[in-house]
Amino acid sequence: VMPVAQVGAGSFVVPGSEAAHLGQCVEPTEQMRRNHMVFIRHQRDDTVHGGIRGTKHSLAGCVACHVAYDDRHRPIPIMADGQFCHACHAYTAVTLDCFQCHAAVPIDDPAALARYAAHGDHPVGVDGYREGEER
Amino acid sequence: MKRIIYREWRIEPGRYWGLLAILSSVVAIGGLAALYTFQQGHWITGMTNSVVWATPHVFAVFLIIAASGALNLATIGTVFGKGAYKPLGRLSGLLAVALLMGGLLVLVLDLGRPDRLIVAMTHYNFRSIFAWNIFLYTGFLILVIAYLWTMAERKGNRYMKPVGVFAMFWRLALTTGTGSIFGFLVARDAYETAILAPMFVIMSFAYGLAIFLLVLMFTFREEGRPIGGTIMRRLSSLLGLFVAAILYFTLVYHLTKVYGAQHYGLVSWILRDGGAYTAFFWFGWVLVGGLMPLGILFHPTLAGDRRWIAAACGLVVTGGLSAMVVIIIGSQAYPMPMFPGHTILESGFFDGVGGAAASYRPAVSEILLGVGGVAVALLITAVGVRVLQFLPESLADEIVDPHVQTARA
Amino acid sequence: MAKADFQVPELQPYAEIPPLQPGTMSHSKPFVAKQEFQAPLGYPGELVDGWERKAIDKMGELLGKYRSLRVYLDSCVKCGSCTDKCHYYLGTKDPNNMPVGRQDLMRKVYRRHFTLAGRLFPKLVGASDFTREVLDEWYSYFHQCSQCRRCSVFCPYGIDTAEISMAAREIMDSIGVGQKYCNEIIGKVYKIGNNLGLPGPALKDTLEGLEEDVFDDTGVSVRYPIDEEGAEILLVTPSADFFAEPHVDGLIGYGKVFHEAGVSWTLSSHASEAANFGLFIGSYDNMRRIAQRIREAAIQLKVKRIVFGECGHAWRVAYSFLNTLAGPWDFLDPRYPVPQHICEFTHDLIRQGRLRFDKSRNDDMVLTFHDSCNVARASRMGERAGGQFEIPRAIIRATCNHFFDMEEETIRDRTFCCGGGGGLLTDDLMELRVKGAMPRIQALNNVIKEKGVTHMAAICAICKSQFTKVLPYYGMEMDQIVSLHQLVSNAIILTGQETGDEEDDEEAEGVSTEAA
Amino acid sequence: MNDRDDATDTGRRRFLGAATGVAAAVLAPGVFLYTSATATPRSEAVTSATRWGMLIDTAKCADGCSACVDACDRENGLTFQPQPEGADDTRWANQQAVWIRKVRLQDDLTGRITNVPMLCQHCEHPPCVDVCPTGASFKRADGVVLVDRHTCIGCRYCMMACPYKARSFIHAKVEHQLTRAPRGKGCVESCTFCVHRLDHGDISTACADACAAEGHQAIVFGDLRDPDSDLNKALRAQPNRQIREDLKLNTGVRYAGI
Amino acid sequence: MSFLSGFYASLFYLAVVVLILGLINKTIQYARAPAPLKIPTTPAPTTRAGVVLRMAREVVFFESLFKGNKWIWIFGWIFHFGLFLVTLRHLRYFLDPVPALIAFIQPFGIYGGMAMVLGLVGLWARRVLVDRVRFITSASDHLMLLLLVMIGVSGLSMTYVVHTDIVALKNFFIGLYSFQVNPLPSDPLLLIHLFLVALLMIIFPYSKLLHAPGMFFSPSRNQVDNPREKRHVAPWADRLEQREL
Ligand code: HEC
Ligand code: HEC
Ligand code: HEC
Ligand code: HEM
Ligand code: HEM
Ligand code: SF4
Ligand code: SF4
Ligand code: SF4
Ligand code: SF4
Ligand code: SF4
Ligand code: SF4
Repeated sequence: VMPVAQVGAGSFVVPGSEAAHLGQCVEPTEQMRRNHMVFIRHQRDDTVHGGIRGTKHSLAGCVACHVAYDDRHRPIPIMADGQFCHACHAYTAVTLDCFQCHAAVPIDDPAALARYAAHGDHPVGVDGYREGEER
Repeated sequence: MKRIIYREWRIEPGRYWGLLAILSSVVAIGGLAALYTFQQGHWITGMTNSVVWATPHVFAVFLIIAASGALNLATIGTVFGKGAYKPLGRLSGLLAVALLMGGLLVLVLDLGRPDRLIVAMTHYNFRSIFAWNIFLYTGFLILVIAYLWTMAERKGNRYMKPVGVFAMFWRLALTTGTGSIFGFLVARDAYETAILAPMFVIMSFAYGLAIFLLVLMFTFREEGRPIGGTIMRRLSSLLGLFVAAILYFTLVYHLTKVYGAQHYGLVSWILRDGGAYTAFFWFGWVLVGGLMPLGILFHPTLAGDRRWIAAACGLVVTGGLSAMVVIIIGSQAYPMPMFPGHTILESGFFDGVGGAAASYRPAVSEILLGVGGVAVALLITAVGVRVLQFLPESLADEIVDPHVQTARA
Repeated sequence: MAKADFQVPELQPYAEIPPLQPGTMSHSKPFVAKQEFQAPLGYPGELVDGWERKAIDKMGELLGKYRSLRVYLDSCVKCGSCTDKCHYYLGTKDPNNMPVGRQDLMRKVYRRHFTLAGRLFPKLVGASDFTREVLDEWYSYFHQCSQCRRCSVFCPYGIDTAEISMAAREIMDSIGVGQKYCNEIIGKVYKIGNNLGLPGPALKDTLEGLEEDVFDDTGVSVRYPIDEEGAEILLVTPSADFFAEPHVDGLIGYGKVFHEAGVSWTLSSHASEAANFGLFIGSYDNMRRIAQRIREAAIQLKVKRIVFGECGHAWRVAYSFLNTLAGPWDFLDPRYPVPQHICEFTHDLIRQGRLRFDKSRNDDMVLTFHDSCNVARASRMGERAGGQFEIPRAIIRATCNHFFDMEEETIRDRTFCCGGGGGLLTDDLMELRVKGAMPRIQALNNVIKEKGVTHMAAICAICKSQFTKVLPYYGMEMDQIVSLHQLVSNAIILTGQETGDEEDDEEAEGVSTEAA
Repeated sequence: MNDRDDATDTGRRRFLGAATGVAAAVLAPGVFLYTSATATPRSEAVTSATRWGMLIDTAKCADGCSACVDACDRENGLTFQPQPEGADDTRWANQQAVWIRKVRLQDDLTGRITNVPMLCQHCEHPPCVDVCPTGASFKRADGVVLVDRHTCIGCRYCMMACPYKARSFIHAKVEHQLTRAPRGKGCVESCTFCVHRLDHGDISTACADACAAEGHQAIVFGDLRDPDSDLNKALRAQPNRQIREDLKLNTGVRYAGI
Repeated sequence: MSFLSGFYASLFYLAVVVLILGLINKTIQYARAPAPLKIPTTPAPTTRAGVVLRMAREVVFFESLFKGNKWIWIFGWIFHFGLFLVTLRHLRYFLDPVPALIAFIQPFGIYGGMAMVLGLVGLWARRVLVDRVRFITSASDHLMLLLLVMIGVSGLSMTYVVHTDIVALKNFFIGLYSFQVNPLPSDPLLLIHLFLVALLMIIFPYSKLLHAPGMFFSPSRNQVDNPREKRHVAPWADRLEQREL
């Protein structure tokens, strides 16, 4: 249950995420609150059909910036309980199926990878990811 | 002209609700099966990347073409002005709607993402036969409902003929369209042929009529309404005619495959080497769905016995499902002709190594879903005849045939 | 064809919903009751001073007494479902005869005086004061409702216009504007015991005459007793049954059935009337007073069961209200429902195979059946819902070879009223009665044309009287309406009666299996 | 909700466990290329000025090699789909997604053996696109045939229509995804010509790179419209054909040596 | 607290009080008025359970209306069913946490909204086109339809055209439970929507919308058809009897 009084603009941004250090989302926060689904849907069609990979409204971009990290700098899936997307979406009962397909952590996002590399405790890449799996 | 009186189906509440309860539970079980598949994914079914349409599609396609065929009787009555068939028009329309709904529901619930139904309704690719079929189906529903309205509402009576003619063409387009779903699949030997469309049309006549007759006889018997011998004879010989036509088309189909397209492989596979599919063809499609009903319907004594007629209808339905199994599943199981003149030794993707057919075994959930669709159709019919006036009060000879004297002789 | 100084509607092969013609029936009013007819019922003899206030007060009182009135006046959403359901609207095209139009005559006054919206914004919600014009409208149109409840079948909230016209009549009575026909008749019941004012000795005479006729006819002496103390069954039947055609043929039939059943029965001169006109004027008190007479007769004659003869609204009051108005009936035989309908009685015997019929005796008729509205929509027969439709039909099928129903939309609970119910069976409303009968007669006409029907059976004294009078306006014969028990009477084979031929036995066998 | 989080958690643990000791150097090549200074993500829509295509020289395709298949699996995360508990092994094998496969053929007359890697042929007139009811199957202006999995309803009509059996239906839940290749249950998918690479300016595919890395060089990828591309050079150099040429689909993938 | 938030907060407090007190008042009035006689429209169920079933069919399927007029039924039913779905969807603004069932049903509410408006338009058309219905229609009937259409259209515009800040909105309403006025997003559509809704709540107990509770009290529908078996006497009628004895 949400502590009612505290919920102002920007208050869903999770501490520890990149966003937490920044003052502005890709659009004004008021706009993002109302229209983020429009932006990403628009971006989606541009990307899938036109091959445009501008990152401004990309879902991968959202994840990369808004994802939170645990104490070992490991990303916490953005749709996990209480995390950025989930917090609002549970509050407003909007189910998202995006993360059935999309990575909820920035696994192979280059910027994120670079950052993990800097911390030295990152899983490093796709090959590492694959090993534990069996076909 | 004497008017035909229609009355709501008024069997005892106990029996009626019992019937509804049975149908609803079958529907519910089918629904649960669909939910389970949706939640788990299709791995729990027998379907694979080689056999992608299977048992649910057998039921769905069968129901859809039967729907179109069920409307046949209404058309004969209004468009061709055969008075004797007029009283059957309303039930014929209702069944058409009900069967179509049942079939579509199965089709939709078998989608990988049934939750995106709205996408299907808002995004159309007009080059796709399938998308056209969505229009054909919804159009069909609307048309038949309009048609029913013209039959039931006196203000609409005068539009009955034009709407009926339109509905008839639409219906033919619908079956042709359904047939073309397969007919345009150049990829597969079994399908790519123009004869599939007319064959589907004639099949639809037979299956629709068989189901119609079963429903008619059941509802009339339960409530003690009379069906005269004349109409019974006409309908059953009509059924016989359609069944014979199916057999004829089956023959032509295989001949075109052999002579026209030179697909010896496919033909000999279905006729001889196809294992279960060969059995479905000879035993189900030809014997049970063709020769046996023909034997009954043109038999000098059996043809007069209602129980035998009902049995013949049942056989036609069974045969129809078998035909669908052969057409839909069999043709996918048979390997794709990717490399003519070569034998596949190995493949990372079941390409028919050594010419082997893909295997498929239906899962219970698929069958439950299909049967659920049938139950939906029957449920709609049962509710329809109860709340609205679909069934003529009597089909006794003197009512149906205007030349016979009225009751008060 | 009977002469009329108004236009008799033309019968159509199909039912049409006519376009509105406002005001076509505003002139129709029954005679107003004078002092002499008002007083015995406890109503003022003429319009009282300050009637507007008094009427509103009365309305308030009724709103507190009848949940139906309160809920119905609030709930209507003007959906229009009922608008084409009233036979008076269909026959007269007057929008005030649409059920909701009729209700609105009262609703506008209700809204003005009893709702916030009506007090604040009368125009907006169509509210109005109770003016002289409104009172005139009330008198006119609340006497164009036969209280048949057809509208309530189709209303999503079951709003029953009959309840509203009853309340309106009660309000009007209370301010001295009563209707002569009903109030005079109620007065007669109080004074003499029945609507027609037939005194006891006259009844006795008639019944003796009947016994002779039946004996002449059949060679069996069937009894038609009256005021016999200690009989098992008290038969309460509408007084028309004592002499008028075709009613009396029904009474003959009841007697034959009782005879065959071997039970003792009696009529009562104190309660020689089944009909209860208190219902029509919406007066609980008067209805109760009339009903009490039956209790008194039952106690006095020491009977064990009460059976009602063929009458529609009488059966409504008997079935639905008698227990409330004159109960409890703990002194009667608890094995039987109180009261029973004669059809239930006959049907039970048929089911048990205790009656034998020669159906061919009714072969000169092809029958259809008119479901009387009060039986169809306000009461029941037998144990199961809908028995009121099945039981009479079962009796007809058991006694006749040729039977066809009219169109489905015009029978069973959707039946059309004969046009004469609800206290309108008076000659001063002839135009209304003829026009209001149109839908029913139209449906009848269609089965006549298509199925060769010759006669229509009914189980209501008002229907029978109304049709006898009205059929000729439509070019039909008055004797095309028959009593249901007339058919029973024709076909029944009395024990000891000379039978015509050997087939009879076989026929009777067939019948009992069919009815079972 | 909980199930899913648990699953994700275990996934992450495995992911971390496998990580230790692996150096940054083994990062998949494509990943690095994204960020390389020359390649910028595309900011304008693709046009028909290019048409991507491929030549596969079956003569060079080695027996026993599966590098291209493995590379594709890895590039697109096809391995992140664990076999559901209780699934029948053989059937599951046929229910799993395969974007590229090797088919070993024997000529009925000569007995010659050929290895044919099969993938989506990126047809110019793709039957899969024609039949798709929602338009989810589509051909990009640059000739890449894709499934827009946001509008795919999983009807599988495209699979019925594809003459090359190039498509797979996702029969079960996908446990993990890569950011560059989202995929999930209930949709149909097939080879994308590694479109994420193309859009980031990296003109390569994982399979071609892998084949080259193995030293076989059986796969050449490139622009069919560019007369100077390696692809066109290779096409000119060698007789080549399309599989099922009779259907006149004008495939983007050509084969030499069959 | 901004003026706007304060105004809407007071408006909704008022509306809720009027709605609830008004409905309680009416319900008591209906419940206390006795039904002295048995007047179910027959054929009627002979048992209590049967009556519950009959009522359920009336409420869920509008059975009588179906018998009466198919067009009104179709539009009326579409409207009410749409309204029902919309109501379920709207619960997400007022409940925290949102029950799983509501979360599941919630997306269908959008289609419910469209259905609702469609149904209303159909109903309105008949008020204009059918002479009988035009005759019985008063200004208030039109206004009621107008009100509901406007609520629906403003809502749909928020869903499709100009989105609003749902989180802040929900905060506003949740805050009202504990008498705390949180800022309400000041999008014009939302303000219109909410104002009209408050108006609807206020007139509900004073208008024909009483058909909703009225339906359950209608004696011709809710009575058991058993007068012969069970004596039914209203208190005031009973007093009449006592007086006589
Ligand atoms: C550059 C980093 C960055 C990226 C990329 C980004 N955001 Fe943000 N986002 C922010 C910051 C910073 C805030 C907080 C602004 C504030 O405090 O008002 C924010 C706020 C938001 C909010 C409002 C949260 C609240 O509590 O009111 C939403 C919704 C949101 N972002 C969604 C998205 C979506 C969807 C995307 C992908 C299209 C996205 N963001 C991409 C940085 C980012
Ligand atoms: C069934 C799988 C699936 C689902 C569910 C899904 N997507 Fe996608 N999405 C994809 C695929 C596949 C791509 C294409 C990626 C590529 O081509 O690189 C994609 C690409 C995108 C892109 C462009 C790439 C990026 O990162 O910006 C956006 C934006 C996007 N999806 C948004 C969404 C949103 C929002 C939802 C949920 C409402 C969603 N997707 C649900 C499969 C899916
Ligand atoms: C400030 C709260 C908030 C945050 C944070 C947030 N959302 Fe939303 N989102 C909403 C609301 C509210 C809606 C629904 C609006 C409605 O019901 O019309 C929504 C709707 C959506 C939709 C459309 C869903 C549909 O089915 O129509 C998508 C897609 C979406 N959000 C994606 C995201 C993603 C991805 C993130 C995380 C990166 C995110 N949102 C974070 C509040 C939020
Ligand atoms: C138990 C719940 C309810 C039932 C059973 C019910 C039933 C009905 C029925 C049968 C009608 C007549 C048919 C029609 O015109 O549509 C009707 C009309 C109407 N109902 Fe309801 N209703 C219910 C609740 C509501 C509620 C909660 C509202 C308002 C928010 C509402 C608003 C209306 C309106 C405005 C009309 C009149 C339509 C017109 O003017 O044409 N109803 N209702
Ligand atoms: C206090 C009560 C209400 C609040 C706070 C409220 C709020 C909202 C909001 C925020 C939306 C936009 C939904 C979105 O953008 O996804 C909406 C839509 C809508 N509202 Fe309301 N509303 C209320 C009452 C009502 C009522 C009583 C009705 C009907 C009579 C109604 C009918 C609609 C409709 C039809 C829609 C569009 C469909 C939808 O998105 O659900 N609302 N409402
Ligand atoms: S009760 Fe009968 S007469 Fe009276 S308004 Fe209703 S339908 Fe008409
Ligand atoms: S059917 Fe009922 S609610 Fe509709 S207008 Fe008539 S009385 Fe009013
Ligand atoms: S990587 Fe090259 S050689 Fe190896 S299988 Fe693939 S195409 Fe053949
Ligand atoms: S190979 Fe198959 S999937 Fe690929 S484009 Fe051609 S038809 Fe479509
Ligand atoms: S499965 Fe998806 S991509 Fe294939 S035809 Fe159906 S909707 Fe189109
Ligand atoms: S081009 Fe990319 S997606 Fe296609 S098969 Fe090769 S690696 Fe897989």
